[in-house]
Amino acid sequence: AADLAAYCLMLGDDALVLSQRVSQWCSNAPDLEEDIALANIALDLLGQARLLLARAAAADPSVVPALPEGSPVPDEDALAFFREAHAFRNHRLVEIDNGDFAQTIARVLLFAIARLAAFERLSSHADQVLSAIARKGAKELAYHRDYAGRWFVTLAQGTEESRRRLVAGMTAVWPFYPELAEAYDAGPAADAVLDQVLAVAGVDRPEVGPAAGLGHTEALSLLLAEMQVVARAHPEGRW
Amino acid sequence: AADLAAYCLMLGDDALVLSQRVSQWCSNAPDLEEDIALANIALDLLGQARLLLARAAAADPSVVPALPEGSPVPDEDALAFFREAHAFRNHRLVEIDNGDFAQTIARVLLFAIARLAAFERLSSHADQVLSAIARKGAKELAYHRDYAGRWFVTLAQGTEESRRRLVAGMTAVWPFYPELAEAYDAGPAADAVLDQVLAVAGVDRPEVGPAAGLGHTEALSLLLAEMQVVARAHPEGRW
Amino acid sequence: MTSEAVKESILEADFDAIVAAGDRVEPRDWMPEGYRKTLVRQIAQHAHSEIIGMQPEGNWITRAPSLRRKAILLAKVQDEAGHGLYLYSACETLGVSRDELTRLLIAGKQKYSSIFNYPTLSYADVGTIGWLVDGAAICNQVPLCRTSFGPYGRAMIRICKEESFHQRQGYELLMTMMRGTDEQRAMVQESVDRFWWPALMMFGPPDEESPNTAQSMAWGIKRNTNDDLRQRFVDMTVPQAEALGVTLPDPDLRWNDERGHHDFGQPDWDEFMQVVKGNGPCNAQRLVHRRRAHEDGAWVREAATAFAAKASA
Amino acid sequence: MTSEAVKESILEADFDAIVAAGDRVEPRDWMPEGYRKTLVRQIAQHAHSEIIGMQPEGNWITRAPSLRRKAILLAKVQDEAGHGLYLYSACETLGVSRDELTRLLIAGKQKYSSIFNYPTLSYADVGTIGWLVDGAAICNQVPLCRTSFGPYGRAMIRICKEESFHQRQGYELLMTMMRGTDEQRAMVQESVDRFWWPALMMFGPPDEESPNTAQSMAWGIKRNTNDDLRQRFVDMTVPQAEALGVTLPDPDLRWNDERGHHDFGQPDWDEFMQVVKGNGPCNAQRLVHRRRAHEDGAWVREAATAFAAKASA
Repeated sequence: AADLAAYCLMLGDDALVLSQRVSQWCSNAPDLEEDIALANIALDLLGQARLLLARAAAADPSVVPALPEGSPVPDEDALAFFREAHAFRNHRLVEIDNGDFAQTIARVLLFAIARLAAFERLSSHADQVLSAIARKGAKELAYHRDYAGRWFVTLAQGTEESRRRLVAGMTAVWPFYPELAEAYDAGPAADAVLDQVLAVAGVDRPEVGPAAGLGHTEALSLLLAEMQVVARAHPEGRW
Repeated sequence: AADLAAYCLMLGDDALVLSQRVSQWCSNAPDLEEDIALANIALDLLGQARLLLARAAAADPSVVPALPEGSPVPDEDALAFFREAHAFRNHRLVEIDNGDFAQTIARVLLFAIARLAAFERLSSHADQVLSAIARKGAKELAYHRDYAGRWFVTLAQGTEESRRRLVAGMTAVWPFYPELAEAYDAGPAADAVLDQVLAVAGVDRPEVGPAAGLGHTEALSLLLAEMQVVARAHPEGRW
Repeated sequence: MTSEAVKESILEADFDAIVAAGDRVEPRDWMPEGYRKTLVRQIAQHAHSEIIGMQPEGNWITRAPSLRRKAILLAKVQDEAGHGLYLYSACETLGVSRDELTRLLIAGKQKYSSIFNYPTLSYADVGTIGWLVDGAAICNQVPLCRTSFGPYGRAMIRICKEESFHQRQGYELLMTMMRGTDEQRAMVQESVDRFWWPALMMFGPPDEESPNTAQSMAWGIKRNTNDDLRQRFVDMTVPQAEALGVTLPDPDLRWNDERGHHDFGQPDWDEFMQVVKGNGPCNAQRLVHRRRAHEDGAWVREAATAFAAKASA
Repeated sequence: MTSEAVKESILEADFDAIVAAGDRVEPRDWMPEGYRKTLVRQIAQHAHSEIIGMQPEGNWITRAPSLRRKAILLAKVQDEAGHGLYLYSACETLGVSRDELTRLLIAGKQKYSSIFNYPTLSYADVGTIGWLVDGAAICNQVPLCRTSFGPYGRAMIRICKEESFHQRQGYELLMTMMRGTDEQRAMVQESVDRFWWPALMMFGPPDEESPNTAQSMAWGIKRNTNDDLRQRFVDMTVPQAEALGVTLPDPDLRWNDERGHHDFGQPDWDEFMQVVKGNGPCNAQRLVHRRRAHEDGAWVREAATAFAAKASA
């Protein structure tokens, strides 16, 4: 049960943190259609995060931070808003800054590809709750992958500037992909999907190695400072 | 005593918030010399803030937020880190985003001019503590005014782009100047100084009216979320 | 009369008949130039309001205090983008492109609702905007579902449905907060204090100072006067405030048995004029944000255009 | 021998004599080209380290948990900018401008200390960087106060004085936190766990893999080997860790009575090479930050130049 909780926490934190990043595009996207599409992705990931954090809390209540006696804060919120950065189990790929639209697209693409591989496998997981989350999530992730893949190709083949930015954005997120792919056990299927997108786009894999180290970047604690501020100011609040 | 406390709080909050903004330039300035100069200004303002917040707390202990029994947090920190945005008494001019270097220069110039007028008057205030703070601060503010004034003229007369940016930056901060000048009772002396800088720079007063409303902008609560996060996570911490 | 003028007068009679019958004018129908211009201005202003309106609420998405509220708020702001999209499309049927309208917005040459030039300062504002601002918008917009121009009327039907959903969500957030801690109740009251008067201003100046109302009503673009709608809003809102347990910040607010309506005080119309003129607390901030987002996205739009051109070549 | 070669050999003999006597070489003195190049590389790397080093600590200025600590941290990061300034000036006496060095830095063509490619993840890191990182830097730098090149040696004297002040401040922050809450003590330990090995790496690879050491020592640019300095640092730090009450994360660390020194384990030199090659946790972030700040400031520097030209015209 502790293993299941840790695994759900990892999957949930990845979704929560990337949802927070993608939601920062709200009212900032290049066009209204993109504003709406990015909000959809953020909403899907937020939905996955809520289910996964709740599953983690149910599987192992000891993962939930202690709150004042009688606090009305549900488990999903205790986990999201009352843990410090070092207790978050997400990967570095999802927490670094958005960068420009190209970098966001590259990140969403890599994330969706690796996570979809994991969710397809988890669709037959022994835990009924997790497998149901995975089946629902897989459909969402396929949409995210297709959306990001279309833009990946569009930017690669659009203008000189868009291609330059796409390559730069891909190079910026690439060092953080291997640890995610490994944690998700994304395997050769994910590699094949990625290679296909890269081939259509006419873009090579970046020539940068995986980022050394583990844990978090400096970006996470700043992201959490903003995300958690209202909840923490009112530990006994009802919302 | 309550009046004195409220006044010191207003002066202290202005210094604290502007110090926070100016310190955001650290490692981001256009050149090393500017990095150092802006850090100096931030340090001076931080020093003023600490003295003024301590004076406010001494004059009227009821302004200090309650902390857990036996908390080692000194009054200046209780005031800086444990008040919500709506309890801050600073003006809107100091809290809005930095913008570019030109906008920062315009804001520091306006702030230093108005505050120097106030501090020169307060140098003979009946409260010995406040008058000492004002005498010390006046020297610092004269330096800030001169520094910002020199850059104001340099940017106005430098290149087409620097002039365009300077005028845009001045226009962005100008609507928030009247409420500060009024609170500081800056008077015609401050106006004369400002007109002199504008004349040397060859720049007109912006043709935008004062911003309606009172209180705060959306920027303050975000600034505080970051500023207060560590202190609030450890209400009984020693630093 | 020239034959051109004869033709025009016949067309105008047809148009008047359609409007008088309460039927819809469609994009391909003939319409007077003044009608078209007024519509473009009104629909564009409405579309811009949806887009600029994303900012004050969007300001709290990253700080929503529960995951459930974050999802609700994100979906709501997304709906506003969708409303903007329908309304820009309605405007495009009148021959003005979204690009052109965006250019006019960021150049400060077209307006948006002044309410969005007030800042959001606490999470309670998310609830208050839903309750009061969306509430006022609905009062303004429900009659527009019967407006004479077809695409606008149909867009309004869809928008009003979603807006009233948003209004209920906003009210429910405030209701939940009022059942929370003392600090939360204080947050709600403080928020209502700030938004009450600006919400009343959303109906526009008093009728005697609203010179275009008569023509717009004759054309079926507008269906009620500003003061009528304002009264309707106050009468609707007072019992909701009581149920919530907040005080509306108007000492003159009381039931008038004789009129069968609430009497209430006047907003500060000088402040209103200042905000309309561009001197509100956030006018500059809102336009800078919109302009930056639009300019930052230019290379993406150009890439999409270039890619589409290559694909179709 | 040509007369040119004769002249050169006399100059070289003079230079060798100055270095051998422990005297200073000054910018106008003749010096071998290899000496000049090595110095430029070393001083530039040191200057860049000061500038890049502003980022990991600067990251916490806006979040310092007390106003006193905010002032201390801001002043410290400001000092680092000052150190960068002296060192770039020392480099300029060798004929390379600050602009050129900055260009090489942001193009990734000159190095800075790898320690700054590790992230700062809590406020305790501010203390740990002061204690361990500045501590290691001092061990490296104190001998450089006697380095053969005058401007570099004099800059180092001033810098070392300030660095040891920073080290004391860092240690004092950790000491204060250790007297605080359990969470604070855990923060300190977690921070020391992360920075211990990277701090040991600051002395460079083991002597047998450091091919340039011998020449640099002959030239008086370097005064001690990497392993000597590392040993000195460990011996100095162990009792400080005990006084603080933290555990250093090395199971092999123990006093060796025979050697009169501590034995200790080896850092992960593979990781070291990865970080040097550019694949550390923050290499890309640090360069992107520096490049952005430099490019964002270009218009300001151009304005200052244009203004100065007009003023002197």
